[in-house]
Amino acid sequence: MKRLSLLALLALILSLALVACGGGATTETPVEEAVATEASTEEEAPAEEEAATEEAPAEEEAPAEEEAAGSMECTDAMGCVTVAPGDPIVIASALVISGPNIELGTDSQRGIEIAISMRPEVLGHPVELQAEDDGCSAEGGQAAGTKIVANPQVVGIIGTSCSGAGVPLSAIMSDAGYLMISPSNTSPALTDPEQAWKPGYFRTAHNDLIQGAAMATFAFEELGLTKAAAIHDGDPYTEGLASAFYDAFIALGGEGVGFEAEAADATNVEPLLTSIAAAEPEFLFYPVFQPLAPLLTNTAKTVTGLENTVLAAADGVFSPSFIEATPGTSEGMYLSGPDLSFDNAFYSEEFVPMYQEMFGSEPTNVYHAHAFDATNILLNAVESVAQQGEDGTLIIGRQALRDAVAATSGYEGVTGTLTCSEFGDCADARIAVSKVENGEFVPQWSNAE
Amino acid sequence: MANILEATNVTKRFGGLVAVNRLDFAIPEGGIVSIIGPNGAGKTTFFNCITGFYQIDDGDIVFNGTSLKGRSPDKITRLGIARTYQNIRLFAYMSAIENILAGMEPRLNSPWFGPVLGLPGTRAEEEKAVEEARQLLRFVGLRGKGDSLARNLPYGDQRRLEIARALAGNPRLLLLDEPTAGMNPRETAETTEFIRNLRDEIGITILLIEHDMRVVMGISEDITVLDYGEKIAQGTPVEIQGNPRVIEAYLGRGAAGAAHLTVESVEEPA
Amino acid sequence: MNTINWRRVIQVGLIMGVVVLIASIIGMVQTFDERDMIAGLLTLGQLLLFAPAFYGGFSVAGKDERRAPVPTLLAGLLAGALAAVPVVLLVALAGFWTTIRDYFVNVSPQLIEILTFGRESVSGSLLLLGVMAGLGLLGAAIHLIPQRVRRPFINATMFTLVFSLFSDVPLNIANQFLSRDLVRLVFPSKGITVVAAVVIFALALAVALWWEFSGRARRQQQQATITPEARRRNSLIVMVVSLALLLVLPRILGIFLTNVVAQVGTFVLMALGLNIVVGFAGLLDLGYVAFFAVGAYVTALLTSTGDLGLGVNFWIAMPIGVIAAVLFGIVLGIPVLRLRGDYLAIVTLGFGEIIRVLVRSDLLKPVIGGAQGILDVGRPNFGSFTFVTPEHYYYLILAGCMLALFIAWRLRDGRAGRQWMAVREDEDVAEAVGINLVGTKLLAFAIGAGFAGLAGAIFGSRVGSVFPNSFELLISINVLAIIIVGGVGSLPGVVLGAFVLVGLPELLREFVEFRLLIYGILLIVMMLVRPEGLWPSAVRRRELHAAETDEPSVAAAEGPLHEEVQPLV
Amino acid sequence: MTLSQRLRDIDWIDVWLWVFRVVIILGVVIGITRKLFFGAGTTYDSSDWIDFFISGLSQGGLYALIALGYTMVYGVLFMINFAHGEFFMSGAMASTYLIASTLAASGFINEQPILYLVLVTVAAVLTSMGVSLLTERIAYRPLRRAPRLVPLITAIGASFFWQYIFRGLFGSAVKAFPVPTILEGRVNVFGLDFLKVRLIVIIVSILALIGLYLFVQKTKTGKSIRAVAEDKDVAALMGIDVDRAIATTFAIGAMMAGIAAVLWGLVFKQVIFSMGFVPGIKAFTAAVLGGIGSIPGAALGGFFLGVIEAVGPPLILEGLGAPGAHQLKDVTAFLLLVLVLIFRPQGIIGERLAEKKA
Repeated sequence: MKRLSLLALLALILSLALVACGGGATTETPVEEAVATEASTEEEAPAEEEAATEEAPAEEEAPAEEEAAGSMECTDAMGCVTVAPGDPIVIASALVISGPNIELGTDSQRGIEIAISMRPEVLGHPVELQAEDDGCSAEGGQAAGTKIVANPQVVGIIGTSCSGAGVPLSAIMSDAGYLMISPSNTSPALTDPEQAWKPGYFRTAHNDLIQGAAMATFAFEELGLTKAAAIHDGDPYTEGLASAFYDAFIALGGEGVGFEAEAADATNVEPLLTSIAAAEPEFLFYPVFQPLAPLLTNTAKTVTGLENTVLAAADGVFSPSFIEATPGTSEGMYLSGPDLSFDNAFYSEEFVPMYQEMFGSEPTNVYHAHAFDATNILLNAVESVAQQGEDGTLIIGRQALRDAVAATSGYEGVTGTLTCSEFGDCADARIAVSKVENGEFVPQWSNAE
Repeated sequence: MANILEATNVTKRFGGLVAVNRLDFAIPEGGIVSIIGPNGAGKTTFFNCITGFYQIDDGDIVFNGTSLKGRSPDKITRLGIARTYQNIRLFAYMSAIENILAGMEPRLNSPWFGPVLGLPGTRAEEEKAVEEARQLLRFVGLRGKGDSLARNLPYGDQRRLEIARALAGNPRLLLLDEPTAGMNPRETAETTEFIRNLRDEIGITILLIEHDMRVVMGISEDITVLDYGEKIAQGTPVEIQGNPRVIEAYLGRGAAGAAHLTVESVEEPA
Repeated sequence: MNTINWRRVIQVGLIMGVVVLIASIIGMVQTFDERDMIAGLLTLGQLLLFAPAFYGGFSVAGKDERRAPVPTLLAGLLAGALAAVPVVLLVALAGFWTTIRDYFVNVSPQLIEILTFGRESVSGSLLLLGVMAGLGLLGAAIHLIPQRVRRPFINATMFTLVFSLFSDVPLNIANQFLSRDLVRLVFPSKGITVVAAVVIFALALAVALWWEFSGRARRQQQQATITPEARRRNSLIVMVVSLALLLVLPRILGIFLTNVVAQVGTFVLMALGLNIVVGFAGLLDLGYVAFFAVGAYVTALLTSTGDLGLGVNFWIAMPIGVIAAVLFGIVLGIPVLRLRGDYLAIVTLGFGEIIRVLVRSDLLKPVIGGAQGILDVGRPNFGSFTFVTPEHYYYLILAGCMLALFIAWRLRDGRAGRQWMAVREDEDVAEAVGINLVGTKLLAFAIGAGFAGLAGAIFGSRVGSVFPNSFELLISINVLAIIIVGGVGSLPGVVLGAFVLVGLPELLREFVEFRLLIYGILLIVMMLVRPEGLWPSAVRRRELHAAETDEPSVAAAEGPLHEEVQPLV
Repeated sequence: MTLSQRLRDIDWIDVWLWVFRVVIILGVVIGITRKLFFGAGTTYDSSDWIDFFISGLSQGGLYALIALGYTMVYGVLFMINFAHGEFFMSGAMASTYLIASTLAASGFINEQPILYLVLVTVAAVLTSMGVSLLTERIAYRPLRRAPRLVPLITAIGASFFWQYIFRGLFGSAVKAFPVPTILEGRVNVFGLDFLKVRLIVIIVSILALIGLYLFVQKTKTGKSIRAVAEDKDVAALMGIDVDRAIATTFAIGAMMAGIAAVLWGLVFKQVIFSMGFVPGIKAFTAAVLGGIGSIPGAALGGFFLGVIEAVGPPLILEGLGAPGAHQLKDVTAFLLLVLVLIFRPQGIIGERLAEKKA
């Protein structure tokens, strides 16, 4: 057995070497040509690009470009994607499609798939999705980003799911001249030019600052409560949102009586809640995930001093499984999240039925809609900037594509009317607060009203 | 002759059990001294106290003018005390030569990063050490077996290798814990001769724990008898053979008057 | 063997059946089914489903060369069929227990569809039964082929499967050199086409047969007569060639695979460090990630151009990060290194957890960013040339790995290595021969920490940001698994282990969900079957198989050493 | 003696350990003082402190029950059964998904609450025992003569194996553990206000601990386990079936873990596949705290750890001004473990481990 596997390994290495050498020998000329073309392209485009720009795209594009050279030229400062006749337009996704946050990513990916199935052809080319996993971590985002920019045919990226993965991915795609539209990154840092913002970064998800402020407004003005506390679990998302809420609540004139943290895998949260109860908050916001959120909800009901405190969480647990995990105890709780009671008929009459038909279930999260809009914005931009050859060849300038997305203004999507800011915040930031009543989410309030 | 090691009033307790009780003991420089006693008399415990493996509760042990109390085993070894074990404890999966090189530790001074930087001093020291280790192998009669794993050596060779490892650090005092245990009469005789040669040729002082009375009586210059952690007798082999307390300790009270301790009668299996 | 050992057939068949059932019921089959190996013919899920049946047939047929064909085949057939029985029962159960999914979440309609080849349940089940019985038969039939044909045949099959499973590798390489149309011909979207599979199989078979019939004998002869000088020269040539290959590797692999290799390299670096601690000195450290974190955080804080950072040049910050990790190792090591064996493991685990909690805590947020991490970590540069792409980092990591390999190799063969080995074998005796236990252990701990710190420093810069969730306990377990699977104490084993446990999952994202499950199985199976690892060190091999292989003296095996010495893993 | 000689004779390691001790003790003292006398952070009244204490005590009871498995296996085999936390998880998961949720859906839970609890407990105990025996048979028994770290590594492997097998079987979501309505709410005992479930946990865990202690001390099986713990070879010579005794040890540990699983469900009202890992490590910590190998030690260590985790953050960490104090409770727990192992490896009431064991 040992010898066998060793042999197999050896054979693999040998054949790889063969492929490499053989490949090298037969294609020597084209590669050289490609290098030559690359040089000339670079001359034409005296780029602000650093030395580190992608080489792969140039090598790949070169032969194709020659075919179409008769009719069109790529004049874009950052290079172009050339789609040969009959070839698909490739968009990539980098979402969390494994691990504990899988629901978040698959839901968004379904949004993309619905968008593609609704417009199967763009300018006569089919649209193809290259799905990658962002792992919901920095290194996952790094790996996914590298894999995507290794494919020069990708016109743009829908992703990432998690902000932590978005940071490295946005750097990679920005350096390589790509663009990304995230359906669910909410970290303020990503669109803050002082922090992690990179050219080419866009998102259709709302900024945490907005959701935090909306929840604060709801608690302070709508419910008329003046003493609030918040809990996070050390995750960047929950920490960001909890502190955005806390800061906004104090800014509105309320009193912050406790900003606490608990381990995400904590078990006995009673001491924490007892500590918080001692400060007598009227409103307790914990935008954390499962299993901590149900644990806090179940325990809070039994802690002396929290009987009358209003409990609230956020979109991290905005799903039926949260209610199942908190039978009875979540009754009367408030959950904030993107406003899904979109009052356009398209969403409820076409989109959701289509979702059910394609995937056999109700939407499992909220960001499918944002992914759907992101995909459409990207494809619209492709439509608007692509140069079309007589034979159907498309030349899509990367800088032009970024500019086109950045120019999005008043776009009527399912998540509302989208307009992109200078630093890529495109969301129509409508935040809704729902209340759990009889085991259902009942919309109560929206910051749009 | 000056004493190389002097123990005064040494006491070691384990919970309620007193393993070594107020023991006074001395070894003259260049001597061969033995400790005997029935099983559980505290002999090996006393060894462990000397080598620092146990911390003594009371009293003091002075080696060559330096108190050993509170020192860790490696420091004591570096002062010049080496030992072997009753049940051979070699580095089983290291080769014979590696075992000896490990035993040479007290004499090696090259820094750990030497090999990384390729320091000439380190290389010279290593080469010299390997050369000396081979000599030592020859000395104990293991020529050509340097590359076998210690665990694969025959029993007698393992015993010799353990002694070679102890000698590798150039100790002034060698503690041998039942060096002939498990040997046949011929091997025992050879080992006895070997131990005597060690003292005569290299001049190492030797402290011996032994059950085999032929060995003890044959080579010891001074014998101390322990029972229940206490010294019950001390003297030359002849004195010890006739001491009634010793006979009583070995054979029980009733036998004391009747028996005379002979070499054969106290031989027991290891 | 002319009669069937019914007991064994039933036992093996049912064990394989349970394996198949578990793989199905926990969702592995379904998830892996999305991975095409040979387009339209075989998915990874089906391989998972069928391999046990085949192996069952193979194993019940036994190793006896002279056997009657009929009982052999019958045994294989039966074992294969038995391997199908539990899943067939599952299909039947799912047929009338419609709410089964409320209990077992992965028994989905899709799974049933895969199990029944998309047919209705009765005919589908029968088909499944038939296919698996047939595979069992095939597995048994393998034994009937003459050995000289059998081996090349099995090798070629394995090669084809491996090639199609990891088709990303040849695909990315081909992308570097061949035109896209040609590449598409062989590799559709995932996996390879049937025609390509046949061609590859044929080629592999031809090579293997040629090797078997012409080459083997001659080569073995050559191997035997080769002189030591020639062997040394050969190994020198191998080293030079592989070094040259490593230098041009990014050109061959393309950016994606280069990034994968860089990721593997980060783990190689860490594993080399842990190998010194666990493999050389025998100290089980389960909190190793702490040093990785220290290296990453210190370097990130020094180089970051964000709010928290100081904007120091990477080349200055990196050594500081490494030194910080080393100091941290010493400070932690001093109190814990007096503990032995499993206590040390638990204390280091505790320290690892403390670090994990602290880096994300509000307590340290003002200093190290808490949950929001550190952004804009600085990149290394030479003058105006800045490291950006995976390729650049590949060379940085390669240099780091080479350095670490060199250090580990020289230390192992020097005085320090001997001290570690002695401490690992018997602490008491090591101390009694004059080795300073704490100092020796501390040295291993500190060097191991230094390697991890270096890995962390490069990691932070490569990813460009540092977040707390990159420093989970999982990393420690991952690195530990690498050195155990690769071979404890073995330097090439560590590299191989990293490729197997980090590189392969990177290529098979489908694995991610089952990664830890597979790690768990690997750890157990390795310890039971092959405790010395895939590529064991010479020392370790002789330790673990000393009793079976070399016996200069029979007495030695029964000697007092047998019970006394327990080499630590 | 010259100064340089004296300096050379100083054991720097001891110096560092003393510094370590002093820093920790100073931290604790300053924290408590600032909290109690200078009102740092939130002010708690006495009922809050009682709540902290009771909560910690009942959590400690759970730790103690799980810790028994560690301590018994360690006592017999000198191995850390890293997978023990997963035995606990398996009982909780299987009983919740397969039994409790069905009985709750049919309304049986409130018609026959006692019978419900019995059925769920039986299911949990049987699952835990099954998983534990399977692990022992496959991953530990063949390695009984192997170097000590080998079974530790298979134990880590087994831990991940079971965790992800159960995740595969039942999914990764949180599942509610149905609690009979009569157990909800509070009850007043001796003037102290208890949550009913907390009181039940404390009582049941103490009863189970006493029962187990008597079992091991008095029964024939218990005696054979103790004999095997003393010396396997001698026990075998005395006619004791060593394999059987060891398997029994595992089974008893798993039984306690199964009981703990149901109590856990009653208190926290939810189960998830990853629930075994952290309590497992904590319980092991508790076992070491009390003195591993000793049953009363495990009990004491469990209660002690539970209380420290609950009271420590508000009392000490808040006193020191640490923000997000409760987030750091794992740090308190593990620091305690480190301190105990460094300064008192025999645990609070444990016997000093013999040389061969340590």
